[in-house]
This record gives sequence, C-alpha cells and structure tokens, in this order.
Amino acid sequence: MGILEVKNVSKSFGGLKALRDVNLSVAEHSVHAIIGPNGAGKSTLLNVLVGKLVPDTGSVMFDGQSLLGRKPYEINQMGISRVFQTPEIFGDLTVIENVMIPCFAKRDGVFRMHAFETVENEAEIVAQAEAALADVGMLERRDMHAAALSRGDKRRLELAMCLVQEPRLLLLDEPTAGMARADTNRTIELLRQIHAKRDITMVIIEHDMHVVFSLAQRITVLAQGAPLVEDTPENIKGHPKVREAYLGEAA
Amino acid sequence: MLGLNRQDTALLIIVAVLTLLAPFILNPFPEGSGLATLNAGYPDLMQRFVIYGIFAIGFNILFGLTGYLSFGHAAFLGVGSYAAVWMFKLIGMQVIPAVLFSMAISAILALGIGYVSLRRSGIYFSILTLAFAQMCYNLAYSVLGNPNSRFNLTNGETGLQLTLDDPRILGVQRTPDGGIPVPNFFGIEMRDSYDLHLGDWVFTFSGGYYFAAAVMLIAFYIAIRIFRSPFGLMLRGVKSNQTRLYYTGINARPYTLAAFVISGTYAGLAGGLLACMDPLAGAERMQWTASGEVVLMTILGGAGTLIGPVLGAGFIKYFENIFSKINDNVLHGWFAFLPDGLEDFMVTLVHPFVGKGWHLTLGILFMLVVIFLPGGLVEGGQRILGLFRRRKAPPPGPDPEHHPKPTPHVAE
Amino acid sequence: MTMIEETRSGKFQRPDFSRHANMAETAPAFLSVWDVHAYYGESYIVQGVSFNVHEGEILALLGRNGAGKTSTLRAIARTGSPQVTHGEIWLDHQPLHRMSAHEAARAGLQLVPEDRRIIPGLTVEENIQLAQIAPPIGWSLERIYELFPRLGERRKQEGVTLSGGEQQMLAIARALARDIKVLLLDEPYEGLAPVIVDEIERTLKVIKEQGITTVIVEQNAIRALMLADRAVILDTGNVVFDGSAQEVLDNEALRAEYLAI
Amino acid sequence: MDAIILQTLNGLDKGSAYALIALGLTIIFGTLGVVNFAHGALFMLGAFCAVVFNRLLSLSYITIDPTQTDFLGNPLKVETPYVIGWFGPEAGQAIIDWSVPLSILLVIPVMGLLGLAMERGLIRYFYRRPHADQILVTFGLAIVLQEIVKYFFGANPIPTPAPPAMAGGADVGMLLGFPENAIVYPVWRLFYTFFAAVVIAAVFGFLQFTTFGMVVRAGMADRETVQLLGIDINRRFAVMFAIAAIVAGLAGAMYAPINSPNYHMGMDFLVLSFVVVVVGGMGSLPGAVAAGFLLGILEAYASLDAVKQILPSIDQIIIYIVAIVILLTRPRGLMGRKGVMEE
Amino acid sequence: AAFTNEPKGPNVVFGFNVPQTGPYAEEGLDELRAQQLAVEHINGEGDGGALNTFSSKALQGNGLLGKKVTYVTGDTQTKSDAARASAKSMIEKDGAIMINGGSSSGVAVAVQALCQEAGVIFMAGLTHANDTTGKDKRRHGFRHFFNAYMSGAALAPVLAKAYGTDRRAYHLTADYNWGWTQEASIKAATEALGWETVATVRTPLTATDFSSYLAPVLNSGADVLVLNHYGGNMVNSLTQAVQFGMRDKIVNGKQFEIVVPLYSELMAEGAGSAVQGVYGSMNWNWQLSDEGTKAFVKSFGEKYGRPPSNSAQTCYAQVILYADAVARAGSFHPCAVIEALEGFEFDGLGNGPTLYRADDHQCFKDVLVVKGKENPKNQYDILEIVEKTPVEQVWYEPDHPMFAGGELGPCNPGE
Ligand SMILES: Nc1ncnc2c1ncn2[C@@H]1O[C@H](COP(=O)(O)OP(=O)(O)OP(=O)(O)O)[C@@H](O)[C@H]1O
Ligand SMILES: Nc1ncnc2c1ncn2[C@@H]1O[C@H](COP(=O)(O)OP(=O)(O)OP(=O)(O)O)[C@@H](O)[C@H]1O
Ligand SMILES: CC(C)C[C@H](N)C(=O)O
Ligand SMILES: [Mg+2]
Ligand SMILES: [Mg+2]
Repeated sequence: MGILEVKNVSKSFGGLKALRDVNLSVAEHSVHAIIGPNGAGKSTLLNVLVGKLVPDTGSVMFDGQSLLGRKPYEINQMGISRVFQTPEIFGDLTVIENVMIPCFAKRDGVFRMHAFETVENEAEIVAQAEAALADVGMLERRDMHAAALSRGDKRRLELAMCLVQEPRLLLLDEPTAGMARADTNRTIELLRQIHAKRDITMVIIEHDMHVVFSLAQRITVLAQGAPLVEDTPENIKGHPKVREAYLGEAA
Repeated sequence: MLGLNRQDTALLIIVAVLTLLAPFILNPFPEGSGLATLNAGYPDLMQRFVIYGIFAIGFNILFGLTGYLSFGHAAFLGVGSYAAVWMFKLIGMQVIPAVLFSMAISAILALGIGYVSLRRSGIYFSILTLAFAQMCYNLAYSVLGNPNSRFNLTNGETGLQLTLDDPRILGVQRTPDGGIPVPNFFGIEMRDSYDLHLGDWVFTFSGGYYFAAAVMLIAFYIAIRIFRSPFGLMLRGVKSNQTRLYYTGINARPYTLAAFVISGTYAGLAGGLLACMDPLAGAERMQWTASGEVVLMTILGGAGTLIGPVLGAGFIKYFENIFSKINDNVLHGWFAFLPDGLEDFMVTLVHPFVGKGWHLTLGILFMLVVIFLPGGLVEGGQRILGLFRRRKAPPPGPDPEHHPKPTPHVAE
Repeated sequence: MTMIEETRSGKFQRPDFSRHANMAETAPAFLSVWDVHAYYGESYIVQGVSFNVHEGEILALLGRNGAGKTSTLRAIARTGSPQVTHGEIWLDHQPLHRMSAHEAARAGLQLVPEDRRIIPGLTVEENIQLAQIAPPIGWSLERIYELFPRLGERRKQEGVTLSGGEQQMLAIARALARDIKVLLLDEPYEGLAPVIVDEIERTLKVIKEQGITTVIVEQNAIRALMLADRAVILDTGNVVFDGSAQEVLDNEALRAEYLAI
Repeated sequence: MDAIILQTLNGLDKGSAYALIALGLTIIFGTLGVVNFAHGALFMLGAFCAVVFNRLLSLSYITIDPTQTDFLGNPLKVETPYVIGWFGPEAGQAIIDWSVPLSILLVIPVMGLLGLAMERGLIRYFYRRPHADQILVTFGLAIVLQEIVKYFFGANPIPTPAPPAMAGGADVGMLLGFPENAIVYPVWRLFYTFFAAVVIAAVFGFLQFTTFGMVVRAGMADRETVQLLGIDINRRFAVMFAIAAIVAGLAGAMYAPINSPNYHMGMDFLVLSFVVVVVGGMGSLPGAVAAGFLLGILEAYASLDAVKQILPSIDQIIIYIVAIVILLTRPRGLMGRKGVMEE
Repeated sequence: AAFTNEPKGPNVVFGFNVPQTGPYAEEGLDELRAQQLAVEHINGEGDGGALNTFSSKALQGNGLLGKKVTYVTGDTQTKSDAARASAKSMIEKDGAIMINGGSSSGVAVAVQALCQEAGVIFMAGLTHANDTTGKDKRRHGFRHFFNAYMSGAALAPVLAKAYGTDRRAYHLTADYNWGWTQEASIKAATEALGWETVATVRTPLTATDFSSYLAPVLNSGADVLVLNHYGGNMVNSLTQAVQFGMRDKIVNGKQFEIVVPLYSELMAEGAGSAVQGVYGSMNWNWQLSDEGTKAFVKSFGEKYGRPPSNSAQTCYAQVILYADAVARAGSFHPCAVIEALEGFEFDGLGNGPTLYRADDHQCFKDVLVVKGKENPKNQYDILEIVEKTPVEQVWYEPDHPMFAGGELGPCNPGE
C-alpha cells in the first residue's frame, strides 16, 4: 500500500477523455515522476489530487483517507502541497509575505481569527519563512513585490511556499521549467536534501529528463490519459515505446 | 506603543492630535470675515467628518484588504441608525447601549447578507450586495414604514423620530420643561457645546464631537491592528490570489466573511453615532447613493491605505456642506475688493461651481484626483512629502542621457 | 503617413553602426539593436544593449534568470513595458523604435512571449485567426494544422484549457500565421515533451530555410547553441558576449561564468 | 386577461429600454471591462439631443404683438420659429412635430463623436486601472455632464412630445379580438419596442458577423498580445465605445416622449442597468438583452393588482429578488462568460 | 446668551434651506428667489413689494430691530438627512436665527423637529402633508402653506359639480407621508359627496415610468383617476395617463377624468398640454387680483422676469411674517416671536385675510381651485382659477382625527 493510491480514475472534458482508468500507487517516502507527452493528462491528474477537479469515476486515497469530495484547503491541511505549472503566487504581496501565509496555514489550520496580533511579532513564523527563502536562494529578494520577480524566481518562490509547509506529499508540476541550468541543478539538490532529511513523498512532473532521472525512484509514463508503463528510471530510459512516444533523441 | 510599530504609532498620534485640535484647525478664518464661509469647525460637520470617517475606515477593511467591492454598505449604516433610535425610544437617552445595539444589529445583518453574497466574487458580489441593500431600503421605506401598520419599524420616508410619549423605560420621558430629552454620555449631552472666543475667532467645542472622535480613534486603532495582523495578511492574500490561498490550506470564506461582518459593524457603529448626534433615522441613508458615497470616499482617499478613507470622507462632506452654501452674496463679499465690473465678472465665473453647482465642482475634483493621483489623496500627500525630501537630498542621478522617466500613472 | 511609409519613402536613414564597438561584423545587419536602455518604473533593467542579427540567421540570446532577456525581447517588440528611454532598433531599414507594438508587428516582427499569452475566451482556431486579421498574413490554417495536428484536433476548444505544451504550440502557430521577417522566441521549449522539442527544432530549421530571421531565448542553452549561428549573452542587463555560437560551446570558462554550465 | 396583455406590452416596452441601455453598457462594461458609471449620463445626453434638436428646429424670431399682454401687463413678445417662416406654417409645424424621430440625425454624429472623445480623452487611460478608479472617474464625469445639462436646461423635466401621428393610443385590443377601446396602448411606446429591436439586431449583426467583436473581446482579455499580432486595438476600442455611446444616445432620444427628459434621468436608470447587465452575465450581449426583457416583463407582471395583493410592494423589489435568485443559482448570470470581471 | 444665536453684531442671519439639487431643484430655486426678495424688502431695498400692502405696519423697510438682515443658503437635496445637516450648519456655524424653506413634507417635519431642539424658529416652505401641523407639529414650527385636508375640502365640491356625485375614483399615490395624507384627505372628502373609491395604489417616489400602474386603471371600472403626485412624478404620471388615451375614454357612460389635487405652476409647465382641463388646488396663484398679490408679482416679475410660483409666494410670506413678528415682539427671543405669531391675523400678503392658528401653527385662508387652461395665451398662462373656496369651508378643529396626536411642546430658547 502506497501513501497515495489512485484507482480507476477517469475524467472527461466534454468528448475528450483526459484521464482513462488511471491507476497509480506512490510509495511512502519515495520520489515518483510522471512523464508523458503534452496533453497526456498529467496536470489533470494533479488537479484531481488537490481537489481542483472531481473525477468522473474512481477513487483517490491518501494515507488511507479518501481525497474525493474534499475542498482544496482540506486536502492541503492533510499534508499535500502543490507547485503549479504556471506559478500561482500572491503578486501584490512581498516575497516574505508570500511565504508567511503558508506558514500560518500550517500552524493555524484553515481559519483562525487572529485580528489583533501583529505579523512582525510572529518571530517563529518569520524565521521559518526566511529559512525557506534561504533554501531556494531568494532571501535577498525578501521585500520585493512578488509580481516583479522574473519567471524563474516566481517558480522558486512557489517552491518555497510549498516547502515551508513541510508537506507529507509534495506535488511538483514542472518545478524547473524556465529555470537556468545552474538553478535547476540547485533545485534538484535542494529537493534531494529535503527528501533525505524529511519524511516526505514527492510526485514530480517534468519534461526535463535530467531532472527526472536525477530524482525519481519510480516513473510512470502517461499517454493519452492512461498509464503506458511504470518502472524504474533505468528501465524507462531503455523502453522502446517510451523512446518513441516521448523521449525522442533526448534520452 | 499599544502594540504598534513606530510608524503606525506616529500615524495614530498625528490623527489623535488632529482630531483633538479639529475645532481650531477647521476654523482658520475669523468670524465675520468673507472667508468665514469656508470654516468647517462647527459641531455638526465635525461630527460628520469623524462618523463618516468611521464608516469609510470600516468599508476599507473589506474593500481595501480583500478587494471585495460592496455596493450595499449603506444598509448597515441605516440599520445602525434605526437600532439606536429605537434604543432611545425604548430604553433611554444614554448613548452607550444605543451604539452597542447598533453594532450588534448591523453585525447580525452583515453576517446574513455576507454569508449569501460571498458565494460570488467580483462584480457579481457587488450586485448581490447592492440588491440586498436595495431590498433593505425598500423594506425600510415602504413595507416596514407604514405608520398605519403594526410593524411600523422605520416610519417610512419621514424617518424614525423621538416623540414625547416614547416609553424610555430607563430614562425620562420628557425633560422638566416638557421637551424631548437629548442623547447623552453619562450626563454629557451630545448637543452640549462651549464657545471659545479668541479675538475675532470663535472655536466651538462640542460634547458630541469629542465623543464621536474618541470612538473614531478607537476604531482607527483597531483598523491599524487589523491591517498589521495575520488576519489582515490573509485578507490581502484573498485580494491578490484567492485560488492560491485555497491550495495553501486556507479557507478564504471565513476570512472574507469576518471582514464583511467587521466592516458592517463599523458601518452600524457609524449609523448609531449619527443617530446619537441627531436622533432621527431616515430611509434614504440606506439608498444605493449612500452606499456609493462611501465607495467614493474610500477610493478618493486611497483604498487600502489607513488614513485615506478618513481623508476621503472629510473631503466629500466638506464639499457637501460648505460649497453648497456659498451663494452669490458670499461671492460678492469675496470679490468686493475688485472694481465693480471685474467683481461681477468673477462672481459670474465662480457662480456655476458653488452653491447649487457644488456637485459640478465635486465631479471635476473626482476626475482630477483619480487622473492625477491614482493612489487617491494619500498619494497626493506622499508626493508633497516626497518633494520636500527630494529637495533635501537630491539622489545621485544616473547618466543624464539615460535618465529614467517615472512610469506614467496612466496606462496608454 | 505611418512610420513604415515614411521609412520606405527614404525619409529615415539607418544610423551608422560602425562606430559602435560591439559591431564587429561587416555584413549589413537585418535587425539592429543599438544601445537600448529600458526601465520598469524606477528599476533600470536593460542597460544599454546592442547587437545585430543578420538576415536568415538564428541568434541565441542567453543569460541567467533575471538577466534581462525577456525584457530585451519585449523592448524590441515595442510592448511599452519595460519602457525604452534610449536607443534605436532597426528592422530592415525601418525604425522600430519609433513604432508602436502593432506597427512593429506589421513591419514583420513577431514575439512569442514566454508565458504564451493564449487569449482567454477564444477557441484555438480563433486564437490563430486573430493573427490573420492585420496584414501581412502568413501560413494558412491548413498548413499550421499540418505542422501541429494536435491543434487541429483541438480547434474548437478554448485556448487556455489546452495543456501547457499544446499552448506553446499554439503560440508558435500564431506567429507562423503572420508573414514575418523576424521571429522572437522567448523560451519556446519550456514545458514541452522532448519529442515535441525535437519537432519544434525541426520547424525552426524549416523556418530558417525560408529566410526568416530568428532570435531565440532559451534556458536549455546547449540545445539553443547547437541550433543557433550566433549567440549573445546578457548579464544584469548588459551584453557580455557577442559572437558565434560555436565559440560559446567551446569556451567553457565563458559558459561557467555567465551560464553556469 | 386584458390586464395581462397590457402588462406584457408594458413589460416589452420597459424591457426595450432596459435592453437598449444594458446593450450599450455591456459593450463598455462587459467587453471593454470599464465600469462606466457615466453610461446613464450618455442615455440622458441622448434624450437631450432630442430636446436640443427640437429647440433648434423651433429657433424663433421675436415680434411684438401690441394686442396681447404678458403677465406683467406689458405688450407680448411673440416668437415664430424660423422653419415656419421658411416652409410655411404647415410644413414648418410638421417638421417641428417630427423633431424627435428626426433627431436621430443629430444623435448619431453627436453621440458618436462624444463617445470617441470620451474614450480617447479619458477612458483609455483607465483600461488597466482598477475598477474602483474607473468608478470614481466615470462617476465624476457623470456628475459633470449632469450638472452641465442642468445648468443649461434647468432641473425640471422638459416635455418633448412625439409626433402627433404617433402621440395617441393604438387600439391593440381590436387586433386581438377584444371589443373596441378595451386595450389601448400608446403608439410611441409600441414604436419604441420596434425601434429597440432594430437597434439590437443591427448591433448584433455588426458584432457577431464580423471579426470586430472577437478582436475587441480578445483585446480586452489581453491587449498587449493582440497588439503584438499587428492589430491597432486602440482604434477598435474607440470605435466600440462610440457604438455604445450611440446606442445609449438613441435609447435616450427615443425615450424622450415617454419620459420627459431631465438631468438626472440617467442616474435613475444607471443602477438598474448594471443589475440587468450582471444578471444577463458579464460579457454576453444576448444575455444583457434577454435579462433586460426578462426583468422588464417580470416587473410589469409584479405590478398586477392580483400579485400585489398577495405580496405588497413586490413590484419595487422584484428586480432585486430576481437578481439575487439568478446570481445564486447561476454563478455567472444568465449567459455570462467565465472569467469576465470575476477577479 | 439668553437664547440660541442671539444676534450680537449689526446683522441678523436668516437661513434659507431649499432643494438646490435633485428633482425639486427648480421649485427650490424659485423659493430662493422669493426669499432673497423678501430680505431686500425688509432691508428697504427694491420697491418694498407686499410690505406696502401688508396689514401689519411694524416693518419699516429699515432692517429688523436696527439690524440688517443677511442670509445664508443651503441645499436640502430633498433628503431629510441632508436637510437637517444643512439646517444644523446654518444654526451652528452661521448663527441663523430662523430657518425657512423646504420642498417636501418629510424634510419639513425633520427640520422642524431640529429647530425645536436647537431653539430657533422654523418657517416651513412648501409642505402640504397634514402631519406637519398635525401629529408632527412643533412649537417652533409654522406653516403658511395650506394642507391636504384643505385641498380635499375645497376640491371635492367643485369636482362633484363638474363631474357629478356618482363617480368611481382610482388613486395613484406617491408612497410617502405626504402622499398618504393627501390620499386620505381626498378620499374622505370625495366619498362624503357620494364618490366611490375603487382602489388606492402606492407608487414609489422614485418612479418615472407609470405605465404599469396606469394599465390596471382602465380595467378597474374607475372613471376618475386621482394623481396624488407632485414634481417629476406628477409630470410623468399625468402625461403618460394622457398618452394611454385616458382622457378620451368613456367609462360607465361617462367621460373619464383626471384630477391632480395639488398643483404647482412649475409642474404644470412641465406637463405641457396634458394639464388642460385638469382640476387641482393651490395655496395661491399669481393671477389673483388682490393688492398683496399684485404688489408681490410686480416686484418679483420685474426682478426675475417671470411670475412667482406658489411655493415662492409662501416662502416670501413666511420671511415677511417672521420679520414682522420680531418687529412686533420687539425681540428676537424665540418665545416672544412664537407668541407674536400665534393667533396672528393679517392681510395684504396675497390671497386675502389669514389667521395663524395658535393651536397648531397652521395658517387659514381661502383655497384656490384651479384648472389647466384650454387655450393658454402665453407661456405662463397655464392655469385658471375656477373657484376661491372660502376659508370657512376648509376649516377644521385642531383635534380633527387627521391631525390628532402630537403636541406642540414647550418653547425652547436653547443655550
Ligand atoms: N478544462 C478543460 N477543458 C477541456 N479540455 C481540457 C481542460 N483541461 C485540460 N484539458 C485537455 O485535457 C488534456 C490533458 O491536459 P493536461 O493539462 O492534463 O496535460 P499535461 O499532461 O499536463 O500536458 P503538459 O505536459 O503539456 O502540461 C489536454 O488535451 C487538454 O487540452
Ligand atoms: N514588471 C516588472 N516590474 C519590475 N521589475 C521587473 C518586471 N518584470 C521583470 N522585472 C525584473 O527585471 C529583471 C529582468 O527580468 P527578465 O524577465 O527580463 O529576465 P529574464 O532574463 O527573462 O529571466 P528568466 O530567465 O527568469 O525569464 C528581473 O530582475 C526582474 O525582477
Ligand atoms: C412632493 C413635495 C415636493 C411637495 C409636497 N407638497 C409635500 O408636502 O411633500
Ligand atoms: Mg501540464
Ligand atoms: Mg524571461
């Protein structure tokens, strides 16, 4: 039994079957990659996991509890955080404030009426947020307006926002897209460390095979809404069907 | 101090000093001089400044922080007024229970309206609040206001008034000389005032004003705390990216609802205070125009800033009360020093903008402010401060050829 | 008279670039960027960038995150943000720096922006049709769908609901739908499956064969350099290298310093 | 039965006004994304175009008639319109009588130019500003326009009659087999409904069967990208705005005989037309028109005596109740598009 | 000071609080003109107007108790809140000792209560509801204008004579205090003469299109439509009723008729030809031939180039009456002024001998029944006076049920 169990999940948009009978089991404390051609349904699957979409059929269990019918914030409170394919951040807030919000969510739950405390006095929260920014190398941008960040920096900020929650399951939708190679490597290193240090499971979607092969312990290949194969990175690399449908000459 | 950082403490102190000294500041012109018309230091207007200030501060907690634009806040103001007048009629003329009751009733109403309206966002939310408020207005105006019905809660268009035969079970029904008693704060009547004559100047200190001002300072202080609190941060998160908030484990709805109720309570408080200063509650203070007014006040002053709404409220109330009173008589007084022909010319020139034309001036000023000061009056203030600062220490400019142009504030 | 007409009538002359240090090439430049400075509000982002692109070549514009690549492309495309305060941009004898964004587009320039900018509320097909309203018009719908069959299948779907990679295809398709002289690509491979990247790379070669000039910004620098003829490297808003792509591939020190690879 | 028919006609008539105003408003508000609080003022200006046109036609020269006296006992000044002087009493009078329908000649150019001027001179700087700023500036503009009209035309409603041929009632009942004079409905109101239908059809035709509408919608969603595709979006925005202004102006001018124009008639319609647009669904032209007619007709039915006896005062709040119900059951109004003005 | 705003300097300040914006602005402006004229006359400028014909000779045309009268103006916006704010500022800021004006009963009642509390005199302008001097009366408030009851009492007999006693009436009523009392008054008066009331329907004050209220009238079997409307409401409902062909209808074998119980020249002007032949009542009309009227119309007409409306006349009279009371009392003290006004009988300000009744501060004088003129001779010749109903016929006792409840309360000098 993995920590995340997806069983027979299907999802259609009108006539388009974006997911067909997807089964996926993610072992606890592993890094599991999902790869596949564009439009294969990878992001759709993540959307189902975080409660953005309701699947037509099937079940999704996290740590023995069903995720279906739960609101996104409840799912997050169960310990699932997500990095989006196009960065979702609080553009009007400063970088540090962006990271403090998830800290509060982690500490206080879905709602707490602390209208008479002062943000700056929450030393513990500030410290956590700064540490997370330092992790992704963004501490010097602490007080910048998040909207003014370059795209790569927005990615890193969003990663920090997820990491600071110390989730049990981290869902990463192309976390290094648009990042400079050096930063990609740094991110790989960071994810690796976090994975080693904490009891964390990661599901990662990437088109950058360098990232996938450096991190993943298992890989599921999704094509046209259904899993094609699931195997170890070594075997996937050599899999002829995958090479043809997805990897091309790159691998 | 009081859990505020230095900057906020300074702001609070400045506001406190300004409100305390308002009777002096607002009466800069000597009595009897031509410009005395421009004085605003009389109790009624000063009271209005602070009360509408409270209204706008509260509105800004919702709009400025969460971005939810309510077009129905006047409903809470009106309900607050009715609640207070009913307390005066039934219980007695002490203002404290009246104000508390106003806040309670409007909070309950805000909870109901907010709960339903917050199911939608953007313009859909605005229209829902507008629709609810208009329904409240219509209820107050006709359904619950028919003097011949048993449910005459509001007395219709005439407005809910005190009468000599109200019960006032904890107070007196009528004063010794047979009149209706006056709202008071432990004996200090809201209508009490004291005139200080200094040379040609007259300064009026009014009990009602200082009571309302004290309440406003408390309201302002609470607003600062809310702005600086984690709660405030969440609200700004709602404005910036509500979706992200949901995926971060936070349910935005209770936060927005709380903000809605708080701002509705502020409105109720303002309504209650209005009734304390002048115990009559009319339905028209619930109409959409009244809701629109607080929106304008907030934007004009600077939405999302602490002091902006108060400035906006003062600005609009000043025009409504002072400019509408400048008539040709006064104008002739102003321009009397000019030769006759020129005097008449100046009067004719200014005439369309004052008196019955005060709306015109206000409209033009709305446009000028929003065109040239996108951040509202607060931005105007900042620019003036900026000018002073810059004059002190000019920053080392870059290569003059590549001098940065400030971003145009109007987008092309 | 519009800018374009004025230029054609010979009223405007190209500046003489020879006095500029970086302009080593002798061949006439097709797209010339000369000493461009640009700001976002008070922040000085593009700090005097100059480079030339020759007709029909592919230029890789490289640099770290935040180096100012996107800002440079946006300055060339005349988007208005960042605000260009100084400098000249010439495209085939036309002064782009005096044009507005739509005039520049009509002059034959096309930017494929980094966040794709698929227009919400419009279907895939409408997104492409939109590119064919203003002259000059390029590839036909059929030809585009031939290159990207996926788009053909999805033509009635709302553009923004496409998967990330499909959106990237649509963005490129939109550029091809116009008759362009210069294509500015901002991270075209981002989010694309490796096979599709290969596909697009092939397309870019096809485009090149047709004589279209391309400027490509890409984080996958090696890939971009293998495709490109020349490379320009930016760092904190300044050009730090201008030379052949091969040179960058060969010069490890350079790559380490500015590209960290 | 005849009451229901009459109220249906009333509903259609009122609905036409709502639909026309909402149509213009939704072009500006739903398509260009500008919360235009001055739209009511455009409607009002349209009505005053009719007034001005009437006054222009009635421009008179003054002669003194010693046989009559004015209220102070002085000899009376008699005014004769120039057109009567030129075309003779009959033709001249006919021209004056038909001034309202003829005022279209004035409304279209005036309102079109006004719309262009407004967009170029003011609104275009506000496309990218927050809605709040748009509200403030357009509200300011509305006040200014209103006050200017008040300054020149006074605060009282100005009677602006329909041409005599269309001023009376038409016996609609007879057509439906009712006895004579059972259902009489003012001809001009019937004409108004017809006129509204024509204008609506014209606008729809223009926006649906040309790419113009699509381009403007796209430009609204992402103006930069549209410009990068070589389209001069500013010009199209301006044209769109001018169309909206013309529609509002026509709605106002033709409304003049129904409700004597006064300077605040725009404000009276403003809030309701916002409700109509939103109930119809942001960004949807058919939605705005449908909602306009729906609310108009429901409002008319709510004023049926039978209904009011059960629910007193329902006629005054029906629109708001319907708005609440629709917005709570259909998140984006009747036909709203996703993402428009939801942020 | 002994009382609120006791004048200390060389001037005494009057406050003119009229609607300068909003739907009644035109009415308010006419009032303002009249008020300014009155001040001129009191100060001895101009031709003295009706002071020359006024029965009391206490005013000499040399100011008031040795002081020059000045005035401040304010905008009520026809909203109680705004009106009270404006009045308060006149009292608190400008030291006004008397407030005059208002163009709606709601405003009048609200401002009257305020003046009572503040200790200044309120000389009501245009207010026609029974409540102003009925259940909402105040010691400090005085009304020269007539009221809805009087309209009913004067109008009903004329209607009965013109249209017969067997009529079925349908009322459309502006949904607020004034509308209700007028509806009740007209209903009572016409029913007493044998008419039947088919229905009374309330229309919102903000309504501009009355078509959906007019449609049911035709099927109700009514043959008379009573429009308890005023201002913009009246202009619209009347013209629309005419458009619906109501004037041409025959119902129950009788010609369908429309009645507008409270007329105003300005509104009649707005309704244009629709008023022709329509009956209504007025407090005063410039076409009256008494000396007071002639003097006032002449002085007003020469200054402003148009005849005064009846609201202008009432405001003019109220300013003169206040000043006169001060002069007779020899003091600005409100209690003295009240005493001088209570029970005061006078003539020469227009429309004959008048009594300011002490019990409720209502003026009693003749009431005019007017009719829209069929062939107007000039722009201002819109209404013709049909009858001058003698005061006896419109008289009522202070405890009349329509006016009962409420008390004047004490005199309040303030301070
Ligand atoms: N809301 C929607 N409506 C209609 N179709 C949709 C919607 N969302 C996704 N799709 C379609 O479903 C398919 C799967 O999309 P998804 O975003 O999951 O792909 P993906 O595997 O993440 O691809 P990529 O790697 O390009 O991001 C795509 O073809 C897309 O067009
Ligand atoms: N709208 C903006 N306002 C202010 N600063 C901005 C804005 N957009 C970008 N910047 C800043 O300009 C600098 C250059 O940004 P730009 O997007 O051009 O970089 P880039 O080279 O394209 O980086 P990336 O590889 O991350 O896309 C960055 O430091 C960024 O923070
Ligand atoms: C309708 C109002 C302006 C006037 C009316 N006479 C009243 O007393 O209220
Ligand atoms: Mg995806
Ligand atoms: Mg970039």
